[in-house]
Amino acid sequence: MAVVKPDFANREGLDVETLRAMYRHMLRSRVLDERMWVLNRQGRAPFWISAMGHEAIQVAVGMNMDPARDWLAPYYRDLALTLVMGMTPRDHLLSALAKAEDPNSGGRQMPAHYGSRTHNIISTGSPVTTQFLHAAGIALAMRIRGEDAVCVTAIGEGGTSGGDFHEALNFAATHKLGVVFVVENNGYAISVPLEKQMPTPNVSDRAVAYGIPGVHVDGNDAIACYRSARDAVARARSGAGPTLLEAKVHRLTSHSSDDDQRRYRSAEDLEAERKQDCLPRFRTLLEDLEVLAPGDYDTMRAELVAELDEATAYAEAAPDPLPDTAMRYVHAEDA
Amino acid sequence: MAVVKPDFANREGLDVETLRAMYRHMLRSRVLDERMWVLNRQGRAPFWISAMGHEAIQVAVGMNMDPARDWLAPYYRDLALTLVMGMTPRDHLLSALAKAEDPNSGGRQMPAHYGSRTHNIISTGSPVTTQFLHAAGIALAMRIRGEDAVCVTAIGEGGTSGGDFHEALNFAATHKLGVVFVVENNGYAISVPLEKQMPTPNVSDRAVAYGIPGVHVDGNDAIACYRSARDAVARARSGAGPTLLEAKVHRLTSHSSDDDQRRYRSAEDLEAERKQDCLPRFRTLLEDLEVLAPGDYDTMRAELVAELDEATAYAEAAPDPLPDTAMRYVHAEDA
Amino acid sequence: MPSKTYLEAIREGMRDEMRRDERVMILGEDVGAKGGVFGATDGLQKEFGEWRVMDAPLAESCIVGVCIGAAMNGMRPIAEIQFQDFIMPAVDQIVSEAAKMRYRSNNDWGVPMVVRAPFGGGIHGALYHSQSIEAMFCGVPGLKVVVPSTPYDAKGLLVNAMRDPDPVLFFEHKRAYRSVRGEVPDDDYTVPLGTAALAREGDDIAIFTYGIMVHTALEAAERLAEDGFECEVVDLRSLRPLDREAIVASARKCGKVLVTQEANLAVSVSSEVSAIVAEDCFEYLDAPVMRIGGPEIPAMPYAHALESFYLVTPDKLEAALRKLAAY
Amino acid sequence: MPSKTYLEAIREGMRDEMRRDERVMILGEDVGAKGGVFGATDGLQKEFGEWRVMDAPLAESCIVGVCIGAAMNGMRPIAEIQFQDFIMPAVDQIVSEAAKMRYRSNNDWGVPMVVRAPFGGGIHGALYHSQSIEAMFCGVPGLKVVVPSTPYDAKGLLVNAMRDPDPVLFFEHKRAYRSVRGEVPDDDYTVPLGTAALAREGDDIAIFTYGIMVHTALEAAERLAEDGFECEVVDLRSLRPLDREAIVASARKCGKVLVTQEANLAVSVSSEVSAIVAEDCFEYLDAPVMRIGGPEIPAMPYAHALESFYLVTPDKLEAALRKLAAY
Ligand SMILES: Cc1ncc(C[n+]2csc(CCOP(=O)(O)OP(=O)(O)O)c2C)c(N)n1
Ligand SMILES: Cc1ncc(C[n+]2csc(CCOP(=O)(O)OP(=O)(O)O)c2C)c(N)n1
Ligand SMILES: [Mg+2]
Ligand SMILES: [Mg+2]
Repeated sequence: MAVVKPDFANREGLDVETLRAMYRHMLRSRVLDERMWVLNRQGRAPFWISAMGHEAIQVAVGMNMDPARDWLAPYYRDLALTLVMGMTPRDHLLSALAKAEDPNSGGRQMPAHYGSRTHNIISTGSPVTTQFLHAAGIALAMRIRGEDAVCVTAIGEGGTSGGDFHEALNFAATHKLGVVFVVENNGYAISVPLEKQMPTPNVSDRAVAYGIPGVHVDGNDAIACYRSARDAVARARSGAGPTLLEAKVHRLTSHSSDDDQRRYRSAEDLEAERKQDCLPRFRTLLEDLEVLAPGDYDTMRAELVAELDEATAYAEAAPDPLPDTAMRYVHAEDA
Repeated sequence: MAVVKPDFANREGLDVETLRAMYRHMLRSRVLDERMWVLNRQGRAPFWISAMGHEAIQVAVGMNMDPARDWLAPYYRDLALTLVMGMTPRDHLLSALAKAEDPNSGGRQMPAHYGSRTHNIISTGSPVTTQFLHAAGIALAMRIRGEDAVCVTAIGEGGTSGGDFHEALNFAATHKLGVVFVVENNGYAISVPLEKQMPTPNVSDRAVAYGIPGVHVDGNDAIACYRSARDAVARARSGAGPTLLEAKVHRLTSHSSDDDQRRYRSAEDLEAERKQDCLPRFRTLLEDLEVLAPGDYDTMRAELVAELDEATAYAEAAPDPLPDTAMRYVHAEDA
Repeated sequence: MPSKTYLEAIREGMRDEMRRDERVMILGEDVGAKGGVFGATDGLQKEFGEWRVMDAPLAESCIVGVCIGAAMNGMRPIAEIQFQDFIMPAVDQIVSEAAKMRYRSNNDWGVPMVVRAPFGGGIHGALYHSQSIEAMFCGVPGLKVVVPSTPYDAKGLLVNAMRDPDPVLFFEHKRAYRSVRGEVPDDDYTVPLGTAALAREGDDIAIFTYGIMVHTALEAAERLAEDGFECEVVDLRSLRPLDREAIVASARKCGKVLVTQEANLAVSVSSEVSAIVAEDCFEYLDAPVMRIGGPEIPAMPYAHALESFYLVTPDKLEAALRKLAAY
Repeated sequence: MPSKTYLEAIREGMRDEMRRDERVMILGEDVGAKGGVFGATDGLQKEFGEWRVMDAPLAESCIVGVCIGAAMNGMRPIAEIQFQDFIMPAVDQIVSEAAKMRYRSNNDWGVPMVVRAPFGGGIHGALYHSQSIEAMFCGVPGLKVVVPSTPYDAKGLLVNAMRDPDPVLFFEHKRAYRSVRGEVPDDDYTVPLGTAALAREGDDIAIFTYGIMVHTALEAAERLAEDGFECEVVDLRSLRPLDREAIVASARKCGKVLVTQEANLAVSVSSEVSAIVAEDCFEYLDAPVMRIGGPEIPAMPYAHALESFYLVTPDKLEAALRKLAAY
């Protein structure tokens, strides 16, 4: 197997295993994501909302977390991040097909509304921004108990316009809580472009308001993402407080399967963004670095597709929820 | 009558009339405020919430506004500001005594909940921070109609923790609306000190988040207040957009007549702040500058007290609201 | 009269009023180039420009709060909330500010603003794109709450809402947008706020309902008519204020009452209608007042089987009506 | 048993549970050095430190949202909202998040959190320090809503609320804080959520009410007793879920029903109680269900004459009861 060129390895502190794992996580998310769109077009999954274009930052953040003690308060684009935390394609296919066994919500929520107690991933609803305050509360509990754990939360730049964004950063910074606030800035809130959402180009500029580090990074550059995620998580773990970490990403699909972005974006724009896709770019880098040998990609993809086929078959065969289970779990039932 | 020393006049662009008017406005607010406390202690006014210590910034801002076209979305400490805009001690005494004729609310709201359509002062409720969004909306209407008017809004530093603060600044800055966001930072939200509210000492630092000027000024220095208010209002009027203007002030009283700040603040602190009171400081300056001649102060105060006595007598004689008028004006009645 | 969808009627109502009244403007997420997620504002930004049809940041308190300020300064804003489920962050601005502005200022100030939002389920929208949370506002003095069931009413009520000097919440059933058609005059007309409408006359059982459930109720009523039971279907239309007179008149006439809605029942519009009937029709009633609505679960789930479980269908209504008829 | 005020009982409930359970913490404005604006948390920060009794920034969504997160990560937080009127900015966190967390996660997650807030008027608090807006939450599945009327219940219900695995809204009538006294055991006891209590037995008229109005109702009932009419006074205590069984039992027993509350009536707890009675007691009723509550105005004004106009007094209740008795 290849070794990372020493200058690169030394500079970035990344070994072959880590680099391959990163790429594998990204690719695993991508092939799953592609499958979801296929199922959607086939009419088998009524809804999908994609992570395509956001994978690098998500994987970078996830790989710097310790799934055993760290927590995640994700948003609906965090497919790759949930996979790094330990969820599986099968989990999400069960959700896409709204099966009883779906660990996210038992088929109650739309797909891409992630959650798993086993993996310290809190349940995500649809209202945006609320999770930022939950993350502060999760980190507060860690702080009260004196744990060196970290809570990561993520959001689109659109969600940062909501009041809870401010309230969460203010609270977490005031008490130096161990939160990493990740903003996946793809320049659009559905159809509303950045310049109609906010007056400055960088969400990370707002860190000044809270006296915390604000970092923005090219979300198509997996290595840069990894570096900044590592710093932010380390800072949170050390007790120094939160970081506002913004990745400039592209939304390589329409907002969701209900949207058609060609209505409000030019073909050139979309084409230009597609060319900057973080996956091929990272693959090229790893091939240049000889971390991926010729043929590695095909093998890796084939493995992932095989896993996916199995998961799809499993999910399709799984039973639907029974109608009257709709009445369950409004409150705890063992009380 | 005295003239302002030329170096001062030139530097600050302030003439005698302006300086005297400033001081008179401040004093008028202060004597009214003192009267309110007397009425409260006498059991004649069940509630009061004071502007003492906040007068300089309020008067500075108000004097730079044009009451004929500019608008105000105040908060409950803006007694002096409402007086500069044209409201009178009588108006507020009618409110303190909850009289039918009270132009603020007809005795419906607590005292210090200001409002007057005649003076472009929108009605203030108790929930803090909401007015920041109203100010943005008022300025949006001005912008749509192409008016060169300005909307000023004010808040305590406590209120800046709420989500509406962020949403308002973000919206106003995005659209370069003509708003001046004034923060009267007295270091306390009732009993909660600044360091438990926010991670940085200056609210004005948050301007960076919105790409607008953020200014903080010594709220006990009337001249500095005037200067920064002038700039902020001019900027708003020019179409360049909002300013975040923070004045560091002292709350020279308990939060309200229902509070006793000796429970949570040291006597030394309170004493130290009292010594920096903006009124005596400004009076000393004006006497040094010979803008106030010996005796001027006494005359001015006597005039203001006479006005106040008349207003008090008027308000006390005014009729209470009739019980069943409580049913009126839930909706417009002439529809 | 030309036939139009519920959605077209709403769009036309806004467009026509914006042509007539320069003060009308729209602020909401995706209302511009995209024309709204349901297309309600399609084409309006093109016609009226970016200042009168403004894409808002993703912040509902901002949308409503800014509209309140604009309304106080001479505009007639429409705040579009993308889904009724997402109105929650704006509750403070709606309930504490808009609803109380006139009252607290003793008539000095008013907030002539319309808040539009699509609600209701049956479209696989799951927990947060299917709710019917109107009850939350129907108990709030200072607000008017309107839910049209037909394209005619949708346009006529919306135009009136835009002309109202006070805040009006205008809730549109999203399943009706494209599925409900009806005749809508091209020209200016209004439908009065605060009044119910008789969707069907009958004298055996009075059904009170609103929104798309009016159509469900009509369908169930037809089934009973086959067996000679004539249901009166009252389309409440205005949920605040309720048209007490119309409710009492139909309840007294029929002597039997079914109140139905898509929302869960506890402390809801159905409760109030029931309470009104209990207060004012005691001597006329031949059976207990019956209510049929959503179950007491947080919201409508995504999985088809669960969503169906939630919804009030013509079958469920028919069964309830037959029970009442037999009482 | 020692006699304590309603306020003391609440404070003691929190203190005792904090001693027993390290996970219990309080987050709210001014709860620290000041001990809360009403003194409910007086002394608690001193005993439990700044991390377990935390002064919050002035941001209610933050208070509740942070408590939700802390609850999901093993704490048992109490969110104190300074006045119920100021709960509005937290409605999204309460209704969209806390109330739906268990359901949406299919029982994977829960939010064991108590939200405490003082409500009600008669203390010259004017429009925004006097409201009774509990109805807004009583229709929301996933929430429990509790309003104690006695010191005994206040402590017993609060302790139970803190031990509940799901979110509980705990509303305290601020006029009761110092004016209502009663016996409160020093030791650990609980009062079950979800149950009503019989505050007075009778069989002529059933009065359903809650909070401080229980005392008003008792006073009116005594006046009627002088003339031989025995009112049953049912203290609802739990507004969600309502104790349907207890309501139906008392209504059937008495045959005449008065529902009363301080809040305005439309789409409120009174509506639901009335609807329950109309549904389940039809054959037992001897008179229309009567409701007495606040008028349909945005809130209680400040001026004494206007505030008095708003409030439901023993006199108003007595008059209504006499009407019912004579029916
Ligand atoms: C409070 C709230 N309002 C509106 C919506 C509807 N909505 C869902 S996603 C979205 C856009 C989000 O944009 P952004 O935060 O930038 O995330 P992205 O989808 O671009 O990753 C909107 C408006 C919502 N989910 N929640
Ligand atoms: C939304 C809301 N929450 C709580 C309150 C209660 N309250 C009134 S004033 C106040 C403190 C305000 O502090 P700050 O904004 O700093 O203004 P200051 O009184 O110091 O001038 C609080 C907590 C309120 N009015 N509104
Ligand atoms: Mg985006
Ligand atoms: Mg302050």
